[in-house]
This record gives sequence, structure tokens and C-alpha cells, in this order.
Amino acid sequence: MQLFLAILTPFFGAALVAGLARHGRTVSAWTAAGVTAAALLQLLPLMAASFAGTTTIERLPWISSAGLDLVFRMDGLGVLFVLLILGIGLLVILYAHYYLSARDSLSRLYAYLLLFMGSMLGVVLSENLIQLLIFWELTSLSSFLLIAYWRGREDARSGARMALAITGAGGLALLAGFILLGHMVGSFELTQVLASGDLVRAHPLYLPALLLILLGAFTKSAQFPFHFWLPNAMAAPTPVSAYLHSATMVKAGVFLLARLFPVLSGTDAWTWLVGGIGLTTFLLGAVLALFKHDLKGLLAYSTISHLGLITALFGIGTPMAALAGVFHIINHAIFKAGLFMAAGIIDHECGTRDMRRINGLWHAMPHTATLAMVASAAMAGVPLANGFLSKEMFFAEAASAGSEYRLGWLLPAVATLAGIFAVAYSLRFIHDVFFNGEPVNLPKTPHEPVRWMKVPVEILVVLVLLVGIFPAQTVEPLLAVAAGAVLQGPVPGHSLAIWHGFNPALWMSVIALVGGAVLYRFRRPLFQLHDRLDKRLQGRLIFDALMQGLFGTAERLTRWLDTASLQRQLALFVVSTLVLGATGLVLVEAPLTGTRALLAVDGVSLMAGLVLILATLAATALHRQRLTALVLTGAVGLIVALVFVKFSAPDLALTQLSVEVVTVILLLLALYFLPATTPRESSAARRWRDAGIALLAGGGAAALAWAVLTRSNDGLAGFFLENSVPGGGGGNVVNVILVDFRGFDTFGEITVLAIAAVGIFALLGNLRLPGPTQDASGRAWDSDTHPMILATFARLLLPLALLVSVFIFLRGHNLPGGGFIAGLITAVALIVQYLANGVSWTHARLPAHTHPWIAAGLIIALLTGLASWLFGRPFLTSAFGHFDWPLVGEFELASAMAFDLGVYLVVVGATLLILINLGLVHRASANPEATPWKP
Amino acid sequence: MLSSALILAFVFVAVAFGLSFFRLLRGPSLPDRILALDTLYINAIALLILLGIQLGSPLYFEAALLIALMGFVGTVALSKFLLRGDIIE
Amino acid sequence: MEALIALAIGTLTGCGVYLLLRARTFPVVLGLTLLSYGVNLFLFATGRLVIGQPPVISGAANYADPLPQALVLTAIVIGFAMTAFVIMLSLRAREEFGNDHVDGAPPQAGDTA
Amino acid sequence: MSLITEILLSALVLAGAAFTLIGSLSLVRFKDFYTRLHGPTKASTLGVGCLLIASSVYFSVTGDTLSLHEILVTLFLFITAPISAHLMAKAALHLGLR
Amino acid sequence: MTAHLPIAPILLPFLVGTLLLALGRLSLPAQRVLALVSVLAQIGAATALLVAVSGGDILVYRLGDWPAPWGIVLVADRLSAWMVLITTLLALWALIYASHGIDGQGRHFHVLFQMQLFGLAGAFLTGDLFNLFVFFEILLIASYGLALHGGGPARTRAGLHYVVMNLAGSTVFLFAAGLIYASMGSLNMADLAAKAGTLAPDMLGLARAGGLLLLAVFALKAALLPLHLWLPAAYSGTSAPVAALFAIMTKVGIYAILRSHTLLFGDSAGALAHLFDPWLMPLALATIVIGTLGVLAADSLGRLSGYLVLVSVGTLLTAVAVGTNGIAAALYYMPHSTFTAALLFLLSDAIRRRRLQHGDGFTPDADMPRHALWGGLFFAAAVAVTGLPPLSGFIGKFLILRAAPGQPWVWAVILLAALLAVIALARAGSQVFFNSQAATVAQAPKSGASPADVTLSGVSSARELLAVGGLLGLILALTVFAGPALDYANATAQQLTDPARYISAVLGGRP
Amino acid sequence: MKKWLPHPLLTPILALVWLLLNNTVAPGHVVLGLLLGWAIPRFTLGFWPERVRIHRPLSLLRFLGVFLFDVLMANVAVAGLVLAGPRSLNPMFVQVPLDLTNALAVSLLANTICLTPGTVSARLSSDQRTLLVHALDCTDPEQLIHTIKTRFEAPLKEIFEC
Repeated sequence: MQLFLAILTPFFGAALVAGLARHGRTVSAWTAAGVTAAALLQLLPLMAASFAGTTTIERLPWISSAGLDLVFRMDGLGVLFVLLILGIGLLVILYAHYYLSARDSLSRLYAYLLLFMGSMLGVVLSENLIQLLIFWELTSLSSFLLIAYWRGREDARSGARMALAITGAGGLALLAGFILLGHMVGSFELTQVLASGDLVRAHPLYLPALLLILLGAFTKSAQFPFHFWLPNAMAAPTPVSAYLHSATMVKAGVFLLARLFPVLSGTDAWTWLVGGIGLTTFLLGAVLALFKHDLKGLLAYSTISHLGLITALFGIGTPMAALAGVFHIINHAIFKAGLFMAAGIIDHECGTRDMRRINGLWHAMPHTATLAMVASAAMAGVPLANGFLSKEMFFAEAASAGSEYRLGWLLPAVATLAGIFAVAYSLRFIHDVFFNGEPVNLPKTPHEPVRWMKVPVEILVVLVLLVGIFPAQTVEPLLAVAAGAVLQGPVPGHSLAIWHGFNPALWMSVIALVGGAVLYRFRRPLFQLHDRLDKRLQGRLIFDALMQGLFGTAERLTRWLDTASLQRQLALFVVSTLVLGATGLVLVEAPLTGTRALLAVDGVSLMAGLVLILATLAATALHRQRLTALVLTGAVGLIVALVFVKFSAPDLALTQLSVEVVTVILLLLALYFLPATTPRESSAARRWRDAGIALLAGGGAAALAWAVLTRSNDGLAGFFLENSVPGGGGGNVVNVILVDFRGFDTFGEITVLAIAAVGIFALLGNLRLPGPTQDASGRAWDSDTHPMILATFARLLLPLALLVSVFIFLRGHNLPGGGFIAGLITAVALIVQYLANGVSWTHARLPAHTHPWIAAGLIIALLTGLASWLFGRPFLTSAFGHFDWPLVGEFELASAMAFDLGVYLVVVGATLLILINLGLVHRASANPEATPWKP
Repeated sequence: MLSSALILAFVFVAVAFGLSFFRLLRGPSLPDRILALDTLYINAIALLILLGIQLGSPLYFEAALLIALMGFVGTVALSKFLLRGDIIE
Repeated sequence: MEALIALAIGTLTGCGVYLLLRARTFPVVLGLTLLSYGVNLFLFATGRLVIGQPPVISGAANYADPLPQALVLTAIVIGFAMTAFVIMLSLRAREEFGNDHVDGAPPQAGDTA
Repeated sequence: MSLITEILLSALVLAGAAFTLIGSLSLVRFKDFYTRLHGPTKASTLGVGCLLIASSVYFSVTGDTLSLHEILVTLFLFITAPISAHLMAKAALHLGLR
Repeated sequence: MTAHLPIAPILLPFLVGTLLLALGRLSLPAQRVLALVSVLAQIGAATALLVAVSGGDILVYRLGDWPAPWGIVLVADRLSAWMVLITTLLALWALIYASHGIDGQGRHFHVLFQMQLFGLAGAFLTGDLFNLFVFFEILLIASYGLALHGGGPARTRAGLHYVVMNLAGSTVFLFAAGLIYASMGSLNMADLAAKAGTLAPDMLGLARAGGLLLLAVFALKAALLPLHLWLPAAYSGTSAPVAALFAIMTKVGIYAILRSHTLLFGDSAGALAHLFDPWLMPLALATIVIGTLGVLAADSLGRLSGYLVLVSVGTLLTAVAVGTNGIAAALYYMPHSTFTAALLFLLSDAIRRRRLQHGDGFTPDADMPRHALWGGLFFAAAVAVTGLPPLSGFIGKFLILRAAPGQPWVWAVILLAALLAVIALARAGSQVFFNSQAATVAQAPKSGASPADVTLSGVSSARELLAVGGLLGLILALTVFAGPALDYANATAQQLTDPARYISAVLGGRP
Repeated sequence: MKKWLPHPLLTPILALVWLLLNNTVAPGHVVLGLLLGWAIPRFTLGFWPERVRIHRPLSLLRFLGVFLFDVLMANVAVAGLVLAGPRSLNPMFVQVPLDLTNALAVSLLANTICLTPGTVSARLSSDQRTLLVHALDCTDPEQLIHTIKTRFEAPLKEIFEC
């Protein structure tokens, strides 16, 4: 639990600091420092334990079934990194307090820093690889926030985005790599993974896994060719750079190399990839660093270069090299953090970081100068500074490893060359800044900063010297446990000392030092050369171009695809449906025509069929004259009803007929507000295309229908026919199905109708359209609003129609009819009143809003369904009985009838609500009494 | 005999159907088309009754009844549309 | 007979689709109406064509399959509700856009229509 | 059923169908709208009337009870057909058809 | 009462919706209370249902007491219960957000809302193909009303397209149902699954056509390529709470695909087995690609969110296509994607109404009030939606990748999509939140304010925060309790991949 | 009285229609029919407030007889004209002045005219004093007007008015 809590501490701390924002800078500084210290204290006992050689592992079950528990591990490597993260973290917190100007919110910075700290701890203390990745990505996210700290600045935003993009990409690759690794090993937990190196290296998936993991590591550690995000991340406040970009986050990559060293290393692929990339980066970084005029830029590239050095060391693959790598991780962290802080001080004091303007600060700030010089001596690898020791080791390894491979001589050669450049840029850092004449019009006049701002640097410099002079006494034990954890085995014999006698490494150092001095002396021509190349060789430009291209293409493609055109969507849908349906039908070797005996066609049917088809075609052909098309559609509807009659579906016929009438009225009501004709817009080509699609669709439907009609298949009919009378108490099987067997469908169906009405009512809102004052041909409307004859007979018909609807309703259960048809008849009868006598007249006699009817219908239906619960039966269970009353005679009552009553009410209510409100859309006909009512 | 009479009757009505539909297609004026539709409805009634007699089933009667009762609504609405545009005002 | 019905279904569907692909709301509504006629007939046809055997229990030997008829009835009702809604929506669109183009804007030259 | 009824039925059926046909025929034969208007409103009503009587007779004979509800169809037609005719004529006049 | 548990989540919203309709003149606050109570009750019912089925037994509810396949049955298995629970939880927060004033901008919002839930619950629970159609129609007609709630040309246009597209879809659904009935002689899904194995060869073609037409319909609902075009406009066009609720709408399509993919056309379906397989994976991957392009191209948070929904659809269906483990992963990812989508829609609306000039467009604007808070919320949402650690999105993606070893295409597409989403959201976020002139918090009237705008009273923004926080809470819970959730998902996947139990549960003794 | 039985005429008519609809005279249906015949007018009272008075029931019957006979004649006549073809007829519009004032009566007249001798009532003048009638085949408009007024208008007038 300790580890878990220790990792959580910074996260809580972040929240705390953010919360305490308004209590001033000092408070937040102390809180942040306190949190860090607390985390350190919690970890100390475990660190002591791992010094004793025991690896602590803590487990919290999380997603066990996916092999993803929260497992934490504290071993030597962990110790090392915990010290770096928390130790340097403390110094950075102290430093930032003085660095940041009063305008900027310190607590925000601390909050972000603590977030990062926690994530970083998580990375180095994870036992489970996936969990490690989670924290890994968290470092990317928090660094995004940190880099974009000055959110007002464009370079900060773009730098943050670039860092996130690249490290994020690496993280995703890493995820893939880890999953592969886990797939090979059968577990994501380091203990197993580290133990099964041979298995992994032999596995066919080894190479892809290696590549993906390295992608992750290299992006994080800014290895070539992903190095360019680091210099752009320098837009971050200097404390951030000192922390993330020297000591911790960029180390995560090399940490990963170290962590997985026993599993992945030892193959040629590893050696060539890691060694090659590392060496390239080492050299490239060193070279580019020399030419940066920006103080932090120089440091950034030197960081890249040193990371390359470490990578190269792990790439060499020998235990000794690995040990050297670990050692250099320590050293680089120490001196580079110091250098960044020094640079920060200079920036802080001069208001600029341009080395062409900052000159001769020696007089202004001798103290800072001394500190910076020692640190950069370590960077250059000058004896007595810690950097010298690890670099020396590197040279030694390079020399020895070089002898083993073909072209091996390249290794020491490149190493030395890079060493020369390293010395050169370190020299430049010292000479340009502190000597080299007078400052050039600085914004501020520099002088020594406040005491406490230098303390962190001093501490680090002291460490530099201590390690550099008495390595064996100071760093040795830490190095030993760390290296042991990396190698998962015995640590090779080594002696940390300044003097190993005259060996190749020493000569390489000498060459580097001397060569560096010389190179710096004659740097001018190189600078000109570089300035010419620089324009083209910047990774950043390439990255930006990439992004531009990406967004541009995306926009173009999307605009091309996603034209907000309904017709395209419909066409796509129809075509895809055709394709799917066709593949379904065609890809089986069964004839389209089945074996069912066919009916002979008779004259009337033929005529009716022809009329149907011709009317449809005509309606389509004449669709521009809308009213004509409407009339033709009416004919189509009539014939469809006749078809239903012909093929023994009287209920359908009745329904179709009544719906037909209502639909026509509906369309007429709409047509009044729409143009009378459709303009000819579509190009001929397009019309042909649509015609083609339509033809295919029609053909497809016809083919399907034909295939269906020529095959017999007894569906579920039998059961319904048998149980209709005994079970459902009704002779009209269709109606019994509707209100009983499949009553739930009807339940939903009336709901649809109700919602449609309500939705339409809601949709119309206060919609008021001005009706045209004259018809399409410019003729004024007839003056006679309500023809008297029509009015009279409409009233005369109303009682008759109601009577008929009652009749249809009552017989529905046993004979064609039912609540739905009855409802429509009633509705039509009432609508005729509107037609004949107008809205205001009718509203004087009918409620304008039939919501209550609809609601009542729904409730009745619901209650009928629920009633069966009282008898312990499921929803909608029906009951019926025959009664015999004197005088009245014998009659049947079925609960289904109550349900049907609900249907009736909903239909009447909905239909009226729809049509009336549509009628009210016309401004003129909207009289106050009928204006929409507020819910 | 009745059956043969029915067949002949069916032919008559079928032709009637065709003629009305011809007018529906031909127009020329909208009232013509509406009239044709109205006639189609009346023919449909005839057809339904004949069908009822032929199949000896009274189940088709209500359809005829419904047409007689509501068929005219469409016609009226269409005419009103021509007269006033706004049919519910 | 079956061929005739199949042909009718095909025609209704085809014409429905064609009208559906027009650029103005009213043809689209008409198209939907035709389409629903077509699909209703199709659904009805899944009970196969039977003459003179309505599924009303009357002691007859055999009846037409009542289930498709019930389904079609439901489909008709739902179709009616949906048509009504689209019509209403087309009016709303007419007000909002000032025209009856389905995309709210009459097409620019050479644009889709 | 007896021969007489069958003859009667056949006659009625044929007459009805014939009148219906004539009603529609007028749609084609006549030249202008107003004259066409007469066909359906009259001939058809009679045609349908005959058919209805036929059906009434038929079902009264075959069925067990007297079947008179056909009368209703005629009744409704007598009420509705003229209304449609009247309004169509009105519309035609409004549109100024000649 | 427990006997009626399966129908409870269906009847509750219906009852309340009807009541709201009956009591039409009820005051808005009263309506809100009623609706809230109803939703809470539904959550209760859904939870009870989940508990009831989590053991693995399948509850069958015979409506009208008629035996399957003749009567309609409701079938509650793990999948259905899971979906219903997700729906109700989502509904709660959408409702709370809506109650800050949007619900008052049109009529009958709450009626439609409840009816929408009615349709959703029914669609998830019914075991009958045609009944599924009916419930599709219910939730669609309700969604039409909701989508157009508030009005405005853009909304009307999007709504019109949405409606017409779905009407076309419904037509195809009817064709499909007809074909299935004509060829297989049943509508009950279990019965169909049972009959699929022994299908007469000359019926095969029809059955296959029917099945694939079903796929077309469901793909349209799920917005699977190339039937996705309606989605971004419809979702970014409508009001925020509705868009949030719509986050479940695409899932209905996915549910239907998953159900038919495993039940009707599963391994035991004989000649019909694996009918969807050749289509699902390619289309799903293509959807991810297109969606990601849209995400990159989006110029406002609304559209961005819309396209992100598309990506999540693609991801889910990819997972479904992968196989059993993939289905488990998809089931875990389902609630996550639903809640994050909703979260994004709500957030972008809240942000839109707080920025002075540019709404939710990616253009610098003055700092909004409580900039840091909303910024932080957006950051969290972005992390969740891009599948970055530590939120459930990452777990979901991890599970999906893990389920698809040796399918490099899946890996490549999903990982690249994630990366590009990160890039796009980083750009969006830095444009909206980082790149802004500080201060000037004054509420100047926004140019071209959409009708959906309401004044930011204290109460309303409190409700907004509550809703957003609630959704974030759900996502966090999904992360912390990922273990149990995944176990449930695994169990569900197992249940789905062997339909025999489902069939026997529905048809009783009959095989 | 008026409140409880607004249309004493309508009740039996509806009851009769009900029996016709059901094709039966079963007592249950008689009861039900009367019930409906009483209920429906109550509910539709608003739509048809003024009570219809039949002054001369007998003349109503006679009128019905005449009417049916004329319908028959008219149909045959028109059928003949149709068969004879367009050449044989000369259509014309005729203005028929009206004495009727009662709306129902006027409407009935218009209907009658539609159904009987080759005429269609085309338009009622706004002041409801004249009815424009289209005759299919008319040689003497005066004659036609006279027929209409005597044969139909007069009886209707004595049935519904005065």
C-alpha cells in the first residue's frame, strides 16, 4: 500500500495546491515542497530495503480478467529514479518560486508539476507494463500542460501540441508493443517478462514488438528523428525545462531501455537499432547544439546529444555499457538540471537568452558564472566533474565494442567526433555568455539574483564535484543497486576512479578536449554553412508541413463527402441497400421462381393492376404538377385497397380506404403552403442516374416479391386460426391478433400515432404561414368560403357517420372493422365539419385540443393491459365472456374491446389534432380561441 | 347463368374502370381528373358488390359502404382546394 | 396474378424511390407515400395471394394467413403517422428556409438538385 | 336458388354493370367538363343501385336472413354524389372552364 | 411484482409520458420533478433487472400470456439489461441538463423525452422482430420531435434529413421483416434462430436477402459507413441534452447488429451463419477512418463531437466483428462511448453559451466565466474520448486491441485514429481555452445567438455542472470498477456466443 | 324536452339505420339502436342546433316517390344521351330563381336537381336566391325552370317551410 499511497500523494498534492491558489505564492510553494517531501519520506523505508537487495512488490486487484492489476515495484532502478524525481523536484520547486514573475500563477505551475511528478513516479515504480504505460501517457499529458503554461504565447501552444503529438504517438506505439510483449509472455508483469527474455527474443513477434517499444522510448527521449520536439518544448518556463527536459521525462525513454534491457537486448536488431540511433543522435545533437544562439536551445540539443549517448550505451549491450548508461543518467540529470537553472537565472536577469547579445556577464554575476562553468565542465566531460567519468566509460566501451563488429571502428570515431562538438558547445556556453566582450543592449541590466534562487544550482554543482572527485565514496552504492536491477544479475566489476592509466578512452577524451577547443576557435565558417542548411533541415518545419497537409486533406475529403445534401444520402442508402439485398439473393444457387401453384389472372384484376401501375408511373412522370400527381396517387391508394379486398383482407381494405381519405386531406393542406409546381432543377444526367437507381430498386422489389409469391411457407397462421375464437374470443382473426395475440404491437402503434400528433403539435408551435392570396394561375380565390349545400349535408352526415363508426367498432372483434377504422371514420366525419363549416364554427362545438382524448386512449389501453396483473397474468392478457341480458339478448364482452376503445380514442384524437393544427397554420384561419395552448 | 352474367358484368365494370382512368390520365383540366377519380370510386363500389356476389361473401360490403360514405370527402376536399386553396379555414 | 402483383410492387417501389430522390419536399412526401404502398403490398404478399378466404372464422376449410394482414395494418398506421410528421416538417422547413428545397437552399449552378 | 331469382339477379347485375359502364363512358365521349359531369352522378348511381338490389336479393335468398343494408349504400350515395358533383361544377366554373 | 420486472422499464416511461400528456397544463417545474422521479424509478428498475439477470438466467415475459413464437415476448438477458441500464443512466443527466431551461423552449419536451425512453427500453428488451420495428418507430418518432425541439433553420434542415433518411430506413426494415417471415415463417427471434439451422434451401436466398436488408437498416441507425452522413449534422444541429440522449441512438443500431449477428446469424445458424461477417469489419474500419477525418476537419466543438460519435461507432463495431473477446471489449466500451459522447455534447453547449463572439467555433475569444473550471472539464472529457489514460476510454481501447491479436489492420486503424483524435482535440482545446484574451468576462450579447440560448442564471449553470459532473462521475466509476464491469461484459459475451440457452429460455421445451 | 330529445325525427331514423347496418331486428339491437339514436344527436347537438320540422309528412312521402321515379328516368335518359353521343345534345346553363329560404330545403333541392333530369346544380348565388343549373340537353330553359319549380321546389317548400 505504501508505494500506491506515495504515488497518489503528488496527485492529491496537485489538487491541494490548486485549491490553495488564493493563499499566496509562499503557501503554495511550501505545500508543493511538503507534498514532495512527504512522498519521499513514505518511500524511504522501501528504498532502504532495495538497497539491501530486496525488491518490493505491491498489488491491488483492478481488472484481473484482463491481466491488468495495479502492481507496483520498488527495486534499484526505481530507487535511482525516485531520488532523481523527488530530489530534483524539490530543488525545482524552490527554484521556481523565485523564477516565476508575480503575474503568473505559481499554484497552477506547482499543480501541473506535481501531476507530472506523480505520473513519473508511477512510470518508474510500475510492475505491470500496461499500468506503466498509463503513467507514461500521463507524463505526456502533464508535460503538455506544463509546456503550454504561458498559454498566451503561440510558440508555447504549438510546442506543447508538438510534444503531445509525438510523445503521444510514441505512447500508442508503446501500448501496441507492450500488448505484443504480454501476448508473448502471457503476462504484463515485469517479473514474468524479465524472466522470459530468451522466449521473447526467439518469438516471431519479437521484431515488431521491439520496433514498437523502441518507437515509444525514442520519441520520449527525443532520439533522432523525433528529437525536434524537445527544442520546441523550450517555450516552457525554465524550471519546467530543468525538471522535465533534463532530469526526468526525457529520461523515461532511456529508463524503458534500461527496464527492458534483459528482455530485449542482446540481438543484432537491438544493437544496430538502439546503438545506431543512439550514436546518430549523440553526434547530431552535439553538432546542432553548437549553432544554437538561444541559451536553452543549446542546452536542449546538448540534452538530445547526451540522451543519444545513453541510448548508444544501452545499444552496445554489454553489462558494463549498461552500467555506464545508468551512471550517465545520474550525472547528466545532475549537471543538466544545474545548467538549465543557471540559464534560467541568466534569462531572468537579462530578459533574453540570445547568446549573441548576452556577453561578458562575468562581471555582472561572477557567482552564477562559476556555478555555470563547473556544470558545463561536466557537460563537456572535463576531469573532476561527474560527466567525465561516465563519458570516459562510454569511450572505453566504444573502443572495446568497436573491435568486435565490422565497421566497428566507426563507433569510437563517431564518439570522439561528437565528444569534440560537446566540448565546443560547452566552451561556447561559457565563453559567449560570461566573456567575449560586453553585453549588447540587454532589456535589463543583469546582476546576481536573490540568494535562494542560486541555492538549488549550488547544491547540484556540489553534487557534480562530489561525484566527479569521490565517485566510489558517493555514487557507487546507488549505481550498484541500479545497475543490478537493470541487468537482473551480477554487476560487472568496475572501479569508479578518475585515473585508469593511459588507455584508448583517455586518448579519446584528450582528443575531444583539444579538438573541441580548436573547433570553437575556428567556428565562424561552420556557422555560415549551418545558417544555409538550417532553413531546410528543421524537423519542426517538416512536422508543421505534415500537420498542415493532414488537416488540409481531412477538410477537403470531409467537405467532398459530407455535402449536406439529402439526395446524396438517400441515393447512398438506396444503393447500399440494393447491393446488400442483391448479394443476399444472388449468391445462392436457387432459382428465383419457386414451385407454388399460381393463380390465374382475370380481366378485372388485370385492368386494376394496369391502372395501378400506370397511375403510379403517371404520378411520377407528372410529379411537377403537384395537384395532378396527388389526384393520381389517390387513384393508386384506391386500387391498393381493392387489391386488399380481392386477396381476402377486408380489414386492410377498410383501413386503407379511410387512411387514404385522411392522407389526401393532409397533403392538400400542406400543398396550400407549398409551390403548386416543382421546378425542373435536376440535370438530365442526374435524372437518368436516379431513374437507373429507381429501376434497380423497383426491379429488386419485384424480384423479391415474385420469389416470395412463388414459394409457399406456412408461417404461424395455424395457431392463430385455431386459438382465435377459443383463446381470443373473436372471429376476426386479424383483429384478435391486433388486440390480443400481438396486442403489444398495437400498443406501440397507437403510441407512435400519439407521439406523432404530440410531436407535430409541438413542431408547429406558433408556426404561421401566409397562404397565397391567389391560386397558381394567378386567379383570385372564390369568395364563397363555405358552400351552403356542403355545409348542410355535412351536418346531416355527421350522425350517420358516427353511427357507422360505432357499428364498425362493435363488430370489429368478430367481423372486419375495429377500433382503428372506427376511429378514422369518426375523425373523417368531424374533419368534414371543418371542411364544410370552417374552423371557428367547428371550434365552437369541438375542443380545439384533443390531447385529453389521446391521453385517455393511451391510459385506457395501459389499464386494460395492467388489469391482467390483478389476476397474476402478464401484461395485456385478455379475458372475455358471454352475457345474456333480458330483452337485450346474448352478447359478448372482451377486455380486448376496452383496449380497442383506447385505440379508437387515440386515433380520433391524434388525427384531429394533426389535421386541425395543420389547418390552423394558415394565419387567417388562426383565431385567438384556437391559438396554440401553452402546456 | 348468374356466373356468366357476373363475368360479363365484371368485363363491363373493368371497361368502365379503364375509361375513367383514361380521363384521369388525360385530364385536361383538374376538375376532369377529380371527376375521374370520383368515378373510379363509384366504379369501385360496383366492383366490390359484384365481388361480394361472386364470392358469396358479405364481408366485402363494408368496404362499399365506407366508399359510399367517405369517398366523396376526397373529391370535396380537392374541389375546395381549387376553389379556396385553404380547405380548412 | 402473382406476376402482376410483383410488377405492381416493383413499380410502386421504383417510382417511390425516384420521387424520394427529388430535391423538393412535396415530391419526397409523395415518394414516401408510394413507397409505403409498395412495402405494404409486399408485406401483405408474404401471406401469399389467396382469393375469397378472409381470415374471419366462419367454418370454412382454410383461410388466408392473418398475421401479415395484422402486420400491414400496423405498418399502415405507422406509415400514416410518419407521413403526417414529414408533411408538417416540410411546412416548418418552408417557413424556416423560405423555400421548399430539401437542403434549405435552391442549388447553385451545377450543384446537386 | 330458383330460376326466376337467378334470371332477376342476372338482369339486375348486367343492368347495373351496364349503367356503370355508361357512366364512365360519358367521361370519354363528351367534349366538355360539364357534360361529362352528368354521367357519373346519374348513370353510376342507378348502376350501383341495381347492383345493390341484386346483392340484397342474392344475400336474402342465400343467407338465412333478409339482407337490406345495401339500401344504406344507396342512401349515402344519394347524399354524397350530388355534393361532389355540385362542388366539382362549382370548381370548374371558378376555374372558368368552358 | 418481480414477475413483471422485465416490462417495468418499458411501462414506467410510458405511464409518466402519458400522465404528462394528460396533465398538459402542468407547470414546467412540476413536469421536471415528475420526469426526474420517473427516470430515477427507471434506473431502479433497470438495476433490479441487471441484478436479476447477472446470474446468467434469461427472463422471458410473455405478453398477453401467449406462448412464443406466436405471442410477443420480452427477453431480458445480460445484454438487454446492460443496454437498458446505460440508457436510463444517460437519460438522468441529459434530463437534468435539459431542466436548466432548454425544455421550456418548445412544447411537450418531457412527454417526448419519456416516450423516447419508452421506445429505447422496448427496443432493447423485445424478443420479436416486428415488435422491434414498432419500437424503432416509437423511439424514432419521439426523437424526431426532440431533434426539432427549439427550432432554427440549421436544426430544421438537419431534422428533415434525419427524418426522411429514417423513414426510408423503416421502409427497408419492413421489406426485411417481410422477407424473413416469408422465408423462415416466424418473427420471434429465438424461433428464427432455432429455424435458421434447418432452412429449406430454396428459401435461403430470401432469408439471406432479408438478413442483409436488416443489416442495412441497422447500419443506418448505427451510422455505419456509408450511411453515416446524417449523423454529424443531426447531432450537432439539435439541442445539447437531446444530442446527449441521442448518444444512445446509434447504440440501438449497434445493439441490433450485435443481437442479430450473434443470435440470428450466429455459429448455429447453418447456411445463414456469419451472414454479416464479410461486411462488418471493413465497414467498421472505414467508419473509423472517415470519422477521424471529420474530427480533424471539424471547425466547432459540436461537429467535432458528432464525428467522434462516428469514430466510437466504428470502434464498437470493429470490436464486435473481432469475435467473442472483442464483443466483451465492445460491451465494456459501450457505456464509456455513450457517456463520453453525451459529456462532449453537453460541454460544447455549455461552452458555446459562455463564449462571447464565436460560440463553440475554434477561434480565439474572450475568456469565459470560470475559465479554468470549464477548461479542466473539457480536458477531462478530451482525455476520456481520445482513449488516453487513465480513463475508461483507454481501458476499452486496450481491451479491443488485446482481443484482436494478429489483426494488424485493426491495430493500425484504432491506434492511428486515437493519435489523430489527440492531435485534433489538442488543437481544439488550445484554440478554445489557451488562445484567449484574458479578462473581459462581461456577458456581451453574442452575435447570431441561436434560439437554444438561455441566460446563464446561477441555478441553470449549477444544473449544467451537475449534469456534466454526473457524466464524468459515471466515466470515473467505469474506470475504477473496470474489473467487475469487464467481468460482466465477459459473461455477457459468453452468453451471446451460445444462443442455445436464449432459444430454450424463450421457446421453452422446443429446441 | 329540447335538451333531452333534440331531434325527435332523427332518433328513429338512426335506430332504423342501425338495424339496417346490422341486418337484423334482434331485440338487443333494437334497444341499442334506439339508445344510439338518442345518444348521438345529443352529442352532435352543437352541429345541428335548429330542429327540423316536417309539416306535411305525407307530401314528403309523395315527394320521395316522385324523386325516385325521376332518378330512374333521368338515369335512363342520360344513359341514352351518352350512348347517342355528344352531337345529339345541346348543353346550357340555366339560372333558376329560388323561393326557398330554409338551408336544408335549398340543399335538398340542389341535390335533387343533381340526381334528376339531366341537370347538375352548379352554383348557388351568394344571396341564395338563384341556383345556376347546368342542363345536359335542354331546348327550352323556361320549360326546365318550370319543371324544377313545380316538381321539386314546391313540395320541398310545403314540407319544410310555411
